[in-house]
Amino acid sequence: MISLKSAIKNSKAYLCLECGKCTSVCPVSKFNKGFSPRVLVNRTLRYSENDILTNKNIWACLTCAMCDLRCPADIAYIDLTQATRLEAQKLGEEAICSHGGAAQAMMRIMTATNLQQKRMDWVDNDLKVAEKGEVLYFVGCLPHFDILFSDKGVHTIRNAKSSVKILNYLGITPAVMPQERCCGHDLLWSGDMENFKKLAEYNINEIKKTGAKKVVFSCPEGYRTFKIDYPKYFDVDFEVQHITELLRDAINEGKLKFREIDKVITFQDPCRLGRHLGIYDAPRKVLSSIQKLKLTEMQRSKKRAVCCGVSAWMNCSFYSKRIQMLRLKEAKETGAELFVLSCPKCEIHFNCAMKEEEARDDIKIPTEQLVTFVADALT
Amino acid sequence: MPQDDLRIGVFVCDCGTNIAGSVDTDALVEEARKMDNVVCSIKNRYTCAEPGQQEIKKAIKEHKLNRVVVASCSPRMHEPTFRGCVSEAGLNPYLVDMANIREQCSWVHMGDREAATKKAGDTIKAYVARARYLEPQEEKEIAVKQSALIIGGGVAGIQAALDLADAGYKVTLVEKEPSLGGLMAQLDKTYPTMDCSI
Amino acid sequence: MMDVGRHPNINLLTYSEVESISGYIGNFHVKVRKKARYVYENECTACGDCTKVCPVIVPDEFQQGFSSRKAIYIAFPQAVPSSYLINMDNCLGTNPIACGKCAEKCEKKCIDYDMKDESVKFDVGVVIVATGMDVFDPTPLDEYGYTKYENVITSMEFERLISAGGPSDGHFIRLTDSKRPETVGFIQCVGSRSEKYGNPYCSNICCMNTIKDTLLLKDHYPDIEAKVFYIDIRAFGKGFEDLFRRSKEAGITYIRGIPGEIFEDPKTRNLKVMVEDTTANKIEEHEFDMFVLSVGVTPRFDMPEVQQLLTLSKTSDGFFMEAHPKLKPVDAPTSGVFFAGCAEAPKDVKDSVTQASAAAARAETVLSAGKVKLEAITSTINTDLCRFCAVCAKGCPFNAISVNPKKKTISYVEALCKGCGTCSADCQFNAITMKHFTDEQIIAQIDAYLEEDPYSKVILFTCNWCSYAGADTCGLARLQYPPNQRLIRTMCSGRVDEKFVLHAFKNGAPMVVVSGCHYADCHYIDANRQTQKRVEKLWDKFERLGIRPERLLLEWISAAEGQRFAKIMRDNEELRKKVTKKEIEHTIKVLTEEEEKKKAKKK
Amino acid sequence: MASKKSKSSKTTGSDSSIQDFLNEKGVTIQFPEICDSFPIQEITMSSCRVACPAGVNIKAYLGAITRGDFQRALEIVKETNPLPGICGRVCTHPCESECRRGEFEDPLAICALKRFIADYELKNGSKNIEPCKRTKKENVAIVGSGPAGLTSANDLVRMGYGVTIFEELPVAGGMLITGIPPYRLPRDIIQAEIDNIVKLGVELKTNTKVDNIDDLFKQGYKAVFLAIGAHEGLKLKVPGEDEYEGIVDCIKFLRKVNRGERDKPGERIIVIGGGNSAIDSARSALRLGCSEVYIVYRRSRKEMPANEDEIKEAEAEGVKINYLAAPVRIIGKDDKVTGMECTKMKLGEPDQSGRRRPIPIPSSEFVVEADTILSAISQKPYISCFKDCGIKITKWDTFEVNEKTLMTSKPGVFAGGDAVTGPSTVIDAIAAGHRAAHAIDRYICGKPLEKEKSPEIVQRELTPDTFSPERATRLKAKKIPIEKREDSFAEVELTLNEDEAVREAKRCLRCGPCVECIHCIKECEKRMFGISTDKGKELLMVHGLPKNIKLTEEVSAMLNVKGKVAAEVRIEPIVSEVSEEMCRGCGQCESVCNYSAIKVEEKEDGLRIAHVDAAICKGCGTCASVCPTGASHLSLFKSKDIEKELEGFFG
Amino acid sequence: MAKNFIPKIVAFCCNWSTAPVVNKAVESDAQFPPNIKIVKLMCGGMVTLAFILKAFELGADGVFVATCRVEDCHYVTGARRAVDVCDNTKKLIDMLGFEPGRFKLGRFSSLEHKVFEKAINEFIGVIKKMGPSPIKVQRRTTASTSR
Repeated sequence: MISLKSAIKNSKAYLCLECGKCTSVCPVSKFNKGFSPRVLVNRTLRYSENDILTNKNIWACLTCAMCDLRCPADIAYIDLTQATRLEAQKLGEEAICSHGGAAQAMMRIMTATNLQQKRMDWVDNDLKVAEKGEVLYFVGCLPHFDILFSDKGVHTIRNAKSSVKILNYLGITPAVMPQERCCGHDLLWSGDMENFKKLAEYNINEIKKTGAKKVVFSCPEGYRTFKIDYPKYFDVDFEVQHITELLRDAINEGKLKFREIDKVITFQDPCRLGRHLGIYDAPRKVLSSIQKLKLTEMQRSKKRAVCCGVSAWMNCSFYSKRIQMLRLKEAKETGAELFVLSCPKCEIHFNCAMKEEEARDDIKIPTEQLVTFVADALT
Repeated sequence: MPQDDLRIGVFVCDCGTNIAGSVDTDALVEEARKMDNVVCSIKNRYTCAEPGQQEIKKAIKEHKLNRVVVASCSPRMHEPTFRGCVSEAGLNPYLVDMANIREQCSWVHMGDREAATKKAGDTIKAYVARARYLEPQEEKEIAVKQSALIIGGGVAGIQAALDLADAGYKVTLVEKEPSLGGLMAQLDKTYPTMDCSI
Repeated sequence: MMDVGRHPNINLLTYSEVESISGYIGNFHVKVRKKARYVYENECTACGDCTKVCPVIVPDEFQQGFSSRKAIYIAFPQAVPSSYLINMDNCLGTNPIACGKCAEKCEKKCIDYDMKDESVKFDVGVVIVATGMDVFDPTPLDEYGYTKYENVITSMEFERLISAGGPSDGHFIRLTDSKRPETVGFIQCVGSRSEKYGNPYCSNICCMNTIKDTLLLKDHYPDIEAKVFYIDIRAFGKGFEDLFRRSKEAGITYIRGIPGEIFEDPKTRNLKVMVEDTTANKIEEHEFDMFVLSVGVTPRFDMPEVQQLLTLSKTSDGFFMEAHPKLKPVDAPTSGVFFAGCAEAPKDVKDSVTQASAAAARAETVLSAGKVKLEAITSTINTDLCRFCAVCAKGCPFNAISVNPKKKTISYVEALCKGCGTCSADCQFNAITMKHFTDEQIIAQIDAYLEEDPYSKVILFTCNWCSYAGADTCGLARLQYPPNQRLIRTMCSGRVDEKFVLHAFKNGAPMVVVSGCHYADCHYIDANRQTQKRVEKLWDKFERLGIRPERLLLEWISAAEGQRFAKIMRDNEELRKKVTKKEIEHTIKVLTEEEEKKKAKKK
Repeated sequence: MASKKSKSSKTTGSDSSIQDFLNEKGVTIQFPEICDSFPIQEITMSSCRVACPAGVNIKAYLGAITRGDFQRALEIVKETNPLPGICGRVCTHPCESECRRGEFEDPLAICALKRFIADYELKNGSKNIEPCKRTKKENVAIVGSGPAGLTSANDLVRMGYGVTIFEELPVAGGMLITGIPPYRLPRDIIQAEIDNIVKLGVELKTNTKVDNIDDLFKQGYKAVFLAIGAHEGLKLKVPGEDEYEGIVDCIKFLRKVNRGERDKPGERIIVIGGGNSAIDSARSALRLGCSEVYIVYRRSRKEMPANEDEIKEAEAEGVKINYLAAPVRIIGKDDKVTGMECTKMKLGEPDQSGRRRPIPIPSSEFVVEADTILSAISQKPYISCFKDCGIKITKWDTFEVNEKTLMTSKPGVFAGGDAVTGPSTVIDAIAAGHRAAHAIDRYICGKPLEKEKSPEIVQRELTPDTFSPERATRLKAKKIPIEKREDSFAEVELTLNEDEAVREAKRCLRCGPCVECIHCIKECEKRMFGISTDKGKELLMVHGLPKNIKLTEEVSAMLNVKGKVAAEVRIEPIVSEVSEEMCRGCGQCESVCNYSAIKVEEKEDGLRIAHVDAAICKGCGTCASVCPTGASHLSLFKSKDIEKELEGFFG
Repeated sequence: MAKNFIPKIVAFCCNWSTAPVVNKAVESDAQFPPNIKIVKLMCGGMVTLAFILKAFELGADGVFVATCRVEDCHYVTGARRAVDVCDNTKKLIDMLGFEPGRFKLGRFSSLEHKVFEKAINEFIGVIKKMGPSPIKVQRRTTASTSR
């Protein structure tokens, strides 16, 4: 398979020194002693393609990029993982999908172009959205997750509402697409290139129709996918921006006014926004501009932040739980009253873990999404 | 423009069988003889050996050669030899050139004598053509100041300075820091002897 | 060190910097700025009275900042020259004299606040560059928390902490509580062998340095526990393996695996790491009182200045490039300049000394000869034809040519010329002639080759040092290839003028190959980059003219790559066979027309 | 799919057909819960079972004994051997010589265990035995009530035939009664077992001699099984044999003794022969008060066909055995035997039976004095009356039969046991009974008579899988002391007690495949079974109760996929399973389980993980449906399987 | 198209009541509609959102979930759970753009094979009117390669 070879070349996996730094910082390896990114890289290099492609551990990686960060040889491990999964999928290998694969099935259903979705119910009367416009708000899977995870106490659709509220506050009436599709992030990372491409192509065409020049995201995964993955395969002729970046710019221009909030909070850097895209300061800038709000950092923050334990609805496991517990403890230890998150999946995963361990106080901390928090703070 | 009274001598080398084994050297000699300005074409068993060199010297005198082309091995090997040889015969050393018909011909086309001979012939022709434009060159000489500058006063600078100074040369050692010693002075002990660094 | 200070033949200029060097081998003109010490070097007796009264306290650089010194100080007790100096940046100032306590105290009255920097000029025949190296600063590697966690130190700091002359009088202590640590961890390859942080190369000395450090620890405190985290232990020198064995015998644990991150326990200030023992595929947790980062070495920060002074070049690792890595490892590409010590590559003390002696010996060969012969293969410039475009000057790897286009002057120092011929190839006006490899000579060769049956021949330009040698290597190994190649030797591939290539094509060559050294191997520093540019330009031109660019090949072949040479020859014979006669005729036509157009334009 | 079944395929679903089918397809069954056996590698039976001529499922009943389920053990034995009490005493137990434990220490006391369970039944009273349902109108006549006859009667009556046994003597049992002395085989045991068979509905006509087979057919019997045994002693064929009195056929002797006559035959007795009859005769003679008993046997002890134990017992009781000696001439005086001249023998090359052929040593004659000579060299059936019925007779005066089907040259007439083979063992006779019954059934139903070939022992090596490192000595049954045996015909060997039996049964290495009991299918009412291939990958299977399991269609549907003809198939219960690696201990499964079969338990690190109690789980699969990670899944209903099913549908 | 349209239906059936019902229906009546995939589950409580979505993803024109009557559930609460799951599913497939009638939950006892047959036929009738699933058309060309 040429593509695995080229993936080795592109990721520079052949430079591996076998120092094991990747494994020692890997959150999965910390709990799952059988998982070692180093071993996987070297199996990729040394043994037959079949050996690596049928290895179950290629699905266990969270692609949180902690290893990428620490690798002295600068190997793009997560890129290699992505490529490996794409190849493995061709052999019929698959990850163990969480929730029985419901999320993946949903995404694949969305590849059908002639679906007439009804996903705009959340747009309340006091929110202004348009069909066309210069700025487009990409909602992502929020309405679907809202149905799937309401029982966890996570109402993801509030993110969409808050995002639009913020945009309206700034005088922007964003375009929202009623036939928007999933960005394909999860399919891409679980090795389904074909359906990913279908979704991507559909979305890009739809966005073109709206005439948008800028697409705003509240979801870090969608943002990463549009920013890094789409351009690899398609021409993307619009600007993409995460809402925290937009907020930061607005704050710098003095356009946002917040009420005082006397609270101590801590903030989770999602892998996609943080290590994948290097955005650490924008959300902090936004939070720090709310008066009296005190942001305490966790022991590991910014580029050292620990992942929420699951990615792409795959391989949620014994180990995911332990990673989540670890992170929640760290958040709790800061003494913060509120755990501010900026990825809907982080919220789902952390709340899931808290709900499961209801008896334990050492991990219990209320969570809120950055956008909803900020939207509430607007005056 | 090449000078008018060109007298070129071509010396084809058999190199034992190294060249003659896969190249028809007799034919080469004949071919070379027919080239313009070539006044003598001679074959030797080993041109680089003393008899071969004598042959060249003799031919230079006899035929009043003013250019010499040796068709033998790589100039990387014997150019200095033949430069010495022709200068002993009173010719400027830059008036000799070498056509490589061994490393780049006989040895690499061992199965095709005809093609190898053709290539060798071409090579001689090219180098004869080149020889027409060879000019005598003078190598310039410059006096050397009997002193040295050493930049850096670490362990290497110190050692080099002492060596040169002991040999009797004047040395200036320039060190940026207030003291000699460099990095090494900061080390406690050094391996492999585990002794004091200063 | 003392010997240097005393030696009658050595003029020692400390606290000084070379400002400029001009000239060439045998005749370098040097200008040195001697910075003011504010203390008369030769009169100071190093009694130390001045220091006692100095009110300014600053961190001591020599002790890695672990202790302090005054504004007037001596670098370290054994310093040469044994003289104090004032660091004016620290000193409270002289105008108006705010302090002046030291001058009052100095009995010999050798302190002079008005001292000025001095400029010294002299000529030398040779230059030895022994500028040394720097130590990698691990602060950017946030995973190790250097500077964040006090108990994480570098190997240089370790040296001071264990040294009897160090800030702790030789007591190895933890910085947070001044207690003697019971467990010490060492992390190897900090700043070395990394594409991301520090440098990609192996720093050569750190493995042995750590082994030495562990032995020092065990010597001082036999009960101390130390673990070394490594990727490879490179103990290749004489006696090194023995030392490594001794270290293991002394009970040091060597773990193959590098910790990803260091965490500090805020209470105990102990340091915890996770590490994958890669030999056992096990993830382990370790806790230490102290961590030593075995930092790598880097080229000295001020290398660019020296590089400019002497027109030197650097290899990709940032150290100075030698004339030839194997055959002339001590010589710089600039004649009369030699390397000693870590300026050329990371080295330990022994290798530095060895190279220093070698450099001295190399220098002596120049000095003792008394005169140098310059190779006759150099360029000559016909100033009448020169249009002062300065293309040649930009291309010259040795700065032998300088042009002032405004003033319309060109100056050329033949002694600096090494004879690569790039200038000649660059010159559009035939103003520069490369002696012994003139345009006429090369064109004559092309003509001779293509006189008969040109369609079957491939013209091959090979540089003397790599590709021609590669062809020889191929012959030595009797590797066979098709007999259709016709070789033309130039000193450097940079000599290959565009017009040579065009000439060959115009005369019916189906293919032309230009080959030279690999980038880093170029005998003339970087002249082959010019080759690349020229070939690329030709490709563009061919594209424009409808000639298949594939017919012009550019290949980098080193002297050792005989096998590769043969393969390339076989491959390009395949390519040649695909070039049709019609195609060649078309090329000839197009090129002839093009040339005529040009001529017409000129007129 | 399921809706497109062909009606023609087998739907009987009876145990044997399932097993037959599975065997045919190379499919084996594992049921870990009940028999904790090894995964099945090949289709083999354990070596003991293969060795047993009757094919008793030894491992299965040993397994039942270890669980203390003696009733079940008895049932297993009786499936193939209707005479466990008898066999438990007098069987030559070839099974024990094949026992794999015997390869490194003493083999299991299989025979003693069989006796134990039979005696257990006697002691605790057998279950009420109901007569078998008569399902077939045909009647079968069996001539002779020895083990062969009884076995075939037992089998046939269970098949639903009417069966009549004709016995010449007043008591049933044949050679069991007449040949084997009561100290080895108490009469009440024989009676009890015969009674059990009779209770099944067999008609037993004693004191009825059958002379004419055609009469039987006329009476309406559809088939006849001649199991008349071999009751006529062979002649010694040495000079003097007919001259003197005191030369007795041991069969006659034993019959008399076993009938209860206690006349001493003489003082010094010579028994000629090395079989069990010889030993029995010798030991009986001792018990009758004979002062000296010699056995003369022409080969060495190694070749002696009698049971090793019997020989030992005989020697212990005082029987003297002359090996490598053969009679040459009977010596007598006044018409009375006074002794016998013998010649010494040496062993030559092995003969057809594998025993080394004895060769006389010239001029080595010697004389043994005796007043009675018991000849126990061999017997043949009384066959004269059948000679004119159109049945072919061999030159050894036995019935000529088809080896596989046991049918004689006369259609509908079968023969087996000693009457065919010459004197042999009880267990061989039982085996012949089975074969005959099987053949008769097929004969009456009009099916071809051939029977499958008997399985061969495939695995003979001790593999690590089957080797139990714990050594355990074989338990020896207690015996009555030697001094009490004189003049007593009471049984010598005593039964094992329950603890001993369990302990001994536990020595079984459980080699070979599973117990093949299919107990799982029969017993399990709570759960259903599915069959899956090794890793559950190539799905097959059956969701339904065992009775409508319709194994054949489903399995064959599966087996015909992609040339997978000999797939390994297991029967597994449908229960939930939790993958420890995947479980995050969320507890959702616990909250939905109506049976508390799944519980979340705390691990060392304080976090939790779900655990299924397979014994409680009913396999509803609700836990799997709520599991967010996919850790919990229902065996045979994994999401992946269902997805595959769907994908298959949409093609 | 519409006239020849035979809908592809997936029916998730509980093993205890509806699977025997199906069996009986199949055996008793040759008229049982073709193109129905009966997926046997041990209990209605085993039905998940994922199975249903998967069926739609693969191109099902309709999905039918058949369980016991709530009070008859062999496993006490399975049938009731199925109701909850199906409620959630309805919301989601509605959002995804499937007509509500494409998904149906039915409850049967083990004797009601006639009722079941009727229900299924009615369901098929509804779907026939609706036409093929919106994703079916393009699925046909791509499904085989995507998985």
